[in-house]
Amino acid sequence: MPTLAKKVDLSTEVISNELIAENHYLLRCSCPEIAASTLPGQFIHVLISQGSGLLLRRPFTVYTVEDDQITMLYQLIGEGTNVLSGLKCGDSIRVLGPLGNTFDLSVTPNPAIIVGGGAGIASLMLLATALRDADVHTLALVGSMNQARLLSVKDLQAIGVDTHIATDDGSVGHHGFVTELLNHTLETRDLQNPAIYACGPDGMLRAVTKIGLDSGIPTQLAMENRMGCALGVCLGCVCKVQLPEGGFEYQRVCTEGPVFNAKDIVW
Amino acid sequence: MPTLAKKVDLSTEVISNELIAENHYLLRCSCPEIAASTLPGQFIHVLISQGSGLLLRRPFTVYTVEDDQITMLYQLIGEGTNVLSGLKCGDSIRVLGPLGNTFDLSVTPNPAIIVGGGAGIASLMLLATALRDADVHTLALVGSMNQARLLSVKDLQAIGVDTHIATDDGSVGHHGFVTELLNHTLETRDLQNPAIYACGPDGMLRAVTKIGLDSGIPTQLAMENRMGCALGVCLGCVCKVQLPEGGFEYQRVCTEGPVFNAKDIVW
Amino acid sequence: MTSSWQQKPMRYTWSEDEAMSDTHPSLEVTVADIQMKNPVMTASGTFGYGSEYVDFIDLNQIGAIVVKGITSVPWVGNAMPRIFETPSGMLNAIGLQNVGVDGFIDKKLPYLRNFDVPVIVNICGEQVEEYLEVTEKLDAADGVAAIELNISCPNLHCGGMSFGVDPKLTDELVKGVRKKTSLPLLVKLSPNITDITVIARAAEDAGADGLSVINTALGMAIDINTRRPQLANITGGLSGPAIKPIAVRMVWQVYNAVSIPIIGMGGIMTGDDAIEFFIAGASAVAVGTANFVNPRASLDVVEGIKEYLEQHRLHSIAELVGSLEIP
Amino acid sequence: MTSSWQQKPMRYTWSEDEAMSDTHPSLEVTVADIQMKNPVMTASGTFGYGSEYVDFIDLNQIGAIVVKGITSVPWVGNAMPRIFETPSGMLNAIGLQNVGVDGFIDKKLPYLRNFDVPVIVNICGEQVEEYLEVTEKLDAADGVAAIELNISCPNLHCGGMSFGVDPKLTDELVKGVRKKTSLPLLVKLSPNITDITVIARAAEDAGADGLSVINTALGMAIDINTRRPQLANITGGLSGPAIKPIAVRMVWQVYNAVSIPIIGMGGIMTGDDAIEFFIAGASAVAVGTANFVNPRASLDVVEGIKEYLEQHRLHSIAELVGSLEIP
Ligand SMILES: Cc1cc2nc3c(=O)[nH]c(=O)nc-3n(C[C@H](O)[C@H](O)[C@H](O)COP(=O)(O)OP(=O)(O)OC[C@H]3O[C@@H](n4cnc5c(N)ncnc54)[C@H](O)[C@@H]3O)c2cc1C
Ligand SMILES: Cc1cc2nc3c(=O)[nH]c(=O)nc-3n(C[C@H](O)[C@H](O)[C@H](O)COP(=O)(O)OP(=O)(O)OC[C@H]3O[C@@H](n4cnc5c(N)ncnc54)[C@H](O)[C@@H]3O)c2cc1C
Ligand SMILES: Cc1cc2nc3c(=O)[nH]c(=O)nc-3n(C[C@H](O)[C@H](O)[C@H](O)COP(=O)(O)O)c2cc1C
Ligand SMILES: Cc1cc2nc3c(=O)[nH]c(=O)nc-3n(C[C@H](O)[C@H](O)[C@H](O)COP(=O)(O)O)c2cc1C
Ligand code: FES
Ligand code: FES
Repeated sequence: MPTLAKKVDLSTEVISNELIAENHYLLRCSCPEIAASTLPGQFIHVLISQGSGLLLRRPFTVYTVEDDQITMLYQLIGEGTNVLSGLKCGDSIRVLGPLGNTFDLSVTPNPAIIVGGGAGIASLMLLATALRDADVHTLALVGSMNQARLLSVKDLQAIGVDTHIATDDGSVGHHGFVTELLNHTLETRDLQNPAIYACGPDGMLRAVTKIGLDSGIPTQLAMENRMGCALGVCLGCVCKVQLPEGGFEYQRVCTEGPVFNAKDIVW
Repeated sequence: MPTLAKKVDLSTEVISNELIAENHYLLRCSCPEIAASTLPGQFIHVLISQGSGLLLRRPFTVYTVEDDQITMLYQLIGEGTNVLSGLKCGDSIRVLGPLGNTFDLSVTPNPAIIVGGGAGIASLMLLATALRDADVHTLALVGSMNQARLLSVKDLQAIGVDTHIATDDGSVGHHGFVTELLNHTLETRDLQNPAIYACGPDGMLRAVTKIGLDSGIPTQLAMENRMGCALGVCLGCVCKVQLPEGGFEYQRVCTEGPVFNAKDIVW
Repeated sequence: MTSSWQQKPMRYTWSEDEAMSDTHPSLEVTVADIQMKNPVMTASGTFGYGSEYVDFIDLNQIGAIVVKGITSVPWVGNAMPRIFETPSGMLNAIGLQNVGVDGFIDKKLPYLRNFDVPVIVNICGEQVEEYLEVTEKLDAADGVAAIELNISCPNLHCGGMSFGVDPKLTDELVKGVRKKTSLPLLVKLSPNITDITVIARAAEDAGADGLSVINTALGMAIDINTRRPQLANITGGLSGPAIKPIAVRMVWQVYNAVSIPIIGMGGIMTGDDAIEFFIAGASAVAVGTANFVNPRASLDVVEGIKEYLEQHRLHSIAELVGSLEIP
Repeated sequence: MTSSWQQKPMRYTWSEDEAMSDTHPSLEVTVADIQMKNPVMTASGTFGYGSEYVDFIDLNQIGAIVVKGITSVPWVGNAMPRIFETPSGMLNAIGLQNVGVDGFIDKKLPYLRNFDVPVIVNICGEQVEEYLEVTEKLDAADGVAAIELNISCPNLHCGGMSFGVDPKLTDELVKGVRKKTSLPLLVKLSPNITDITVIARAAEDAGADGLSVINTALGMAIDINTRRPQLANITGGLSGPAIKPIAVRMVWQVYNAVSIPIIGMGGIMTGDDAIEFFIAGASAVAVGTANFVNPRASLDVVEGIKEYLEQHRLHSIAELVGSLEIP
């Protein structure tokens, strides 16, 4: 596991903040320190508006890194992301990061199968880029509600990732769940040393976990949970993790995660 | 006393919001219903940012009315006016008004003496305009901390009001309090039927009251107090008013005021 | 918005009614024998005597109007300053400035009788006798739908809150008032207490028909430049969204402790907030501080509740009340 | 910022000291025998064991570090979800997940000994015996400056808060712990109580050296779509600016009731907030939820206090403590 960089908390200006798909925005800002050291799967904790009734920060994975800039791709969920979506170029935000662990790439997969549901794909883009850089053969399975909400397909294709689509309404790609695409891929292709990397809604992650466990394929999940500090102190963000010696403990998504081994998660 | 117009609460967009003197801004927005019916001294209750930790609205006098538009002239005081000062053209605010009573002009003064301290002059501008429209001879005495914070002098002169200045530091006009200017005016001029209309910090209003009472000149004050509803229900904004039959009661600045007869106020 | 209540012909049988309400949920509720077109009241002290809001809303569309606290004689109220804004909340120490029960009956009630909306009168006093006197007069007056006994005002030096934190005093007061009137009797509880269920049960046992939960939480703020309290009364009552989590918790606790209906309040700004209170156990809600921010708040809450019921295909508020699911 | 404490030569006489502090106010305080460079602590449960914040601040510059609540054996904590944001506040029901006293002494304390900052250990339990056991072990350990007795955790089913609302249990517990240690003993009070001064006096009489005021207020929130509580524990503790007015009020009440020092907390985000607590009667403050919003919050509060003292030409915190002026 790579050593993690020093965390910073800095005030920066929004460079752009655009609607890129129905209900989804891409925000770009300049954060040299964070851009320089973020590992795939790591996230930032964003203070959207100081002194407002919204007290806590909001966590988002770093979507891409370009020179001094980082982007985050986010879905409109509630008040926080709503306020965020109203920010314009020049507005300031505070960004804390890079936070959390990264994917375990100690055994080189072949192929790496990236499975993203909804905005979950945002947490896997830096991983896809890293895999491309390491010349790892990578497949991406991208699920979304419909064509209008489809995310990241062009970005993935642009870096040469073999990308497949599933939509709930069949408006593009496979009509059905992205996990069906995953099953189909595992059944129809001859895969040597596959590994799965997934992020998305809980239901999807549980299904992916089952597929991974049943087929014996190493599976890593980027987990989400409500966060207070994102620094490991409030113990608010935990998920239930099985211990090798039996029993379980609550581990912090912000510190021991967000990436967990699927076989360890107790749902 | 003119009958008061129906109150409205409407969402509108900021047309402009400019720094017009050190620490002071002029905000312009379109509010046809309010523009059509606001009387001198009346105010609006402004919801600055919905869903923020700032719960309550903020009261400001209508500074000028031009066709469908109204302006307000405000001083930076705390969080509310700070957020307000950051609003740009196109940002939305909610405006409730017109609120409160108006000045009593049932006896035509000659001259009308307007005394404004700091941002208090903002509450007297519509009055000055109404007096000009009624061909009432009007003097304005404008006090401020220094030249950089001087407000409204040009606006008053533009409508032909004979305007005199006092600054705390003597950077322009009389070096001292605006109440000294008032005393000076009363002592040196031969005034037939003068009346005083004042708005400003409490200390100034008390001094003006004393001058008015001592010299027997009818004096009206535009009062301020923290406001909850601005509609007369919370009883949060009261000031202490002497009753003709003896004793006192707490009257609402938002409803019985903001304009009170100086001789009735119990300080 | 006109409520579905006004449009519903009386001849409909239950099953037709059910079928219809798939698209038009009924907002009508009867709480503590108070019949309301919808479950949204205005909270005492935040809606004056109704007339102040007629430029903005049709009073007939509100579930019930709860008027400012009334005492036996007119009260002058506390000195200024009386209010102060805090994060997502406000402190108030009005000190129950009011026209007194006679003034209310003579000057305020006649206006309210013009409307087809239940008028609930919040009453307060320093002594049991004062409460009884006010109750007798209101009982005899025309146009009072119910009495809300304020045993929880944090801004009175004696009386007020002291009743609301002592089960014996609560018992004595509620029993006394109960004897003086056959009007529905609501008792308004204080959050400034270790165990609110003790007072809730005392009020229920003494004959209350419903409970209003909660009054304001006792708070304080200081001007750091003058080192003086921000309120002349030193302390005041905290209201607004800041206290909503405390209010929801207390409604839930009281719901599990009594069987009379609860009117939930504390920080309700939207229909969604109200829904939280219903699920926690409230049969109706009251909108308070929100009226200051948005004069249409009470009707916006009604509208929001209706939308929620439609979206979730619910037929009535009753299906929500106390429906908290504990996994 | 290095505090003036570090620069002040010891030979200065009082008058020289006074003259000097006109420009350099002293932030140094000694509260309940705990010597601190400044009056700003971190609130228990919001600063972990210190190490988590070293990327952002120099721990040596904090007044004191209060660590997460420790119990006799490791606790696994509550199920998820454990936190929820509310207007200007947050609810938490962590359930005291912690490594246990042995784990703390072995794994956490050695790291903290590297710093020149008082470490205060917050302890909790379900039975008096557990508190005693933890106290004995901490008393024997190296590097503990004081013990903070948490008798107010709202997230424990037995123990915890039940001590904090019963003066007899408080007396028994504090006396028991008092016998087991000569370390300064702080008792942390619950706001979920009718009269906080009763418990404050009980703790003082039983031998507490100081009081931490307040822990979180019991609250609740509901997901209106699933109709489930937003916290697995159903209720949780409300913290943040929303509760500041309640906290300031309680500090003021306790200040008027006891003569031991008070550590004020509840919603402190800035130096100005801290000043409010000093004026109300706190001798020191703790910064809690603010750490989550701004990892430098505790030092920003120190800086803000210093600026205020300078602006108001005050020489020390002592001049502020309990200086509320009632006109
Ligand atoms: C490590 C991590 C990485 C994430 N990366 C992304 C990303 O790249 N793109 C993206 O669209 N979303 C991402 N999320 C989810 C994102 O944080 C939430 O959608 C967002 O916080 C919602 O805030 P809100 O105020 O709009 O919603 P509200 O529902 O109003 O928020 C209420 C509270 O719940 C929390 N919350 C709500 N949904 C979630 C969630 N799914 N996960 C964590 N907290 C939540 C909020 O932070 C807030 O504290 C990530 C979450 C985590 C934990
Ligand atoms: C009828 C009326 C008319 C006014 N007209 C003007 C005007 O034309 N121009 C102008 O600059 N100011 C005017 N004021 C004062 C203005 O309302 C305050 O300066 C403003 O509310 C400060 O808000 P804040 O959030 O910046 O200050 P903060 O001090 O942070 O506000 C905290 C609370 O105190 C209240 N408050 C603070 N100062 C005052 C004050 N002087 N009067 C009333 N409430 C106050 C705020 O509304 C808020 O509720 C008027 C006030 C009243 C009552
Ligand atoms: C300015 C003000 C005045 C109030 N006056 C009364 C009152 O006279 N009687 C009473 O029982 N409650 C009174 N209350 C309490 C409210 O009715 C309500 O219980 C409380 O404010 C919580 O609801 P909210 O958060 O929606 O405002 C008052 C509240 C405010 C803000
Ligand atoms: C996530 C979280 C965990 C907490 N854990 C503890 C604890 O273990 N022991 C304790 O005494 N108080 C605990 N508290 C309470 C705080 O120490 C503090 O008293 C309270 O949060 C009020 O301060 P604040 O508003 O500044 O956060 C916790 C608070 C939070 C938010
Ligand atoms: S968010 Fe606080 S421990 Fe993870
Ligand atoms: S502000 Fe509410 S009565 Fe005047």
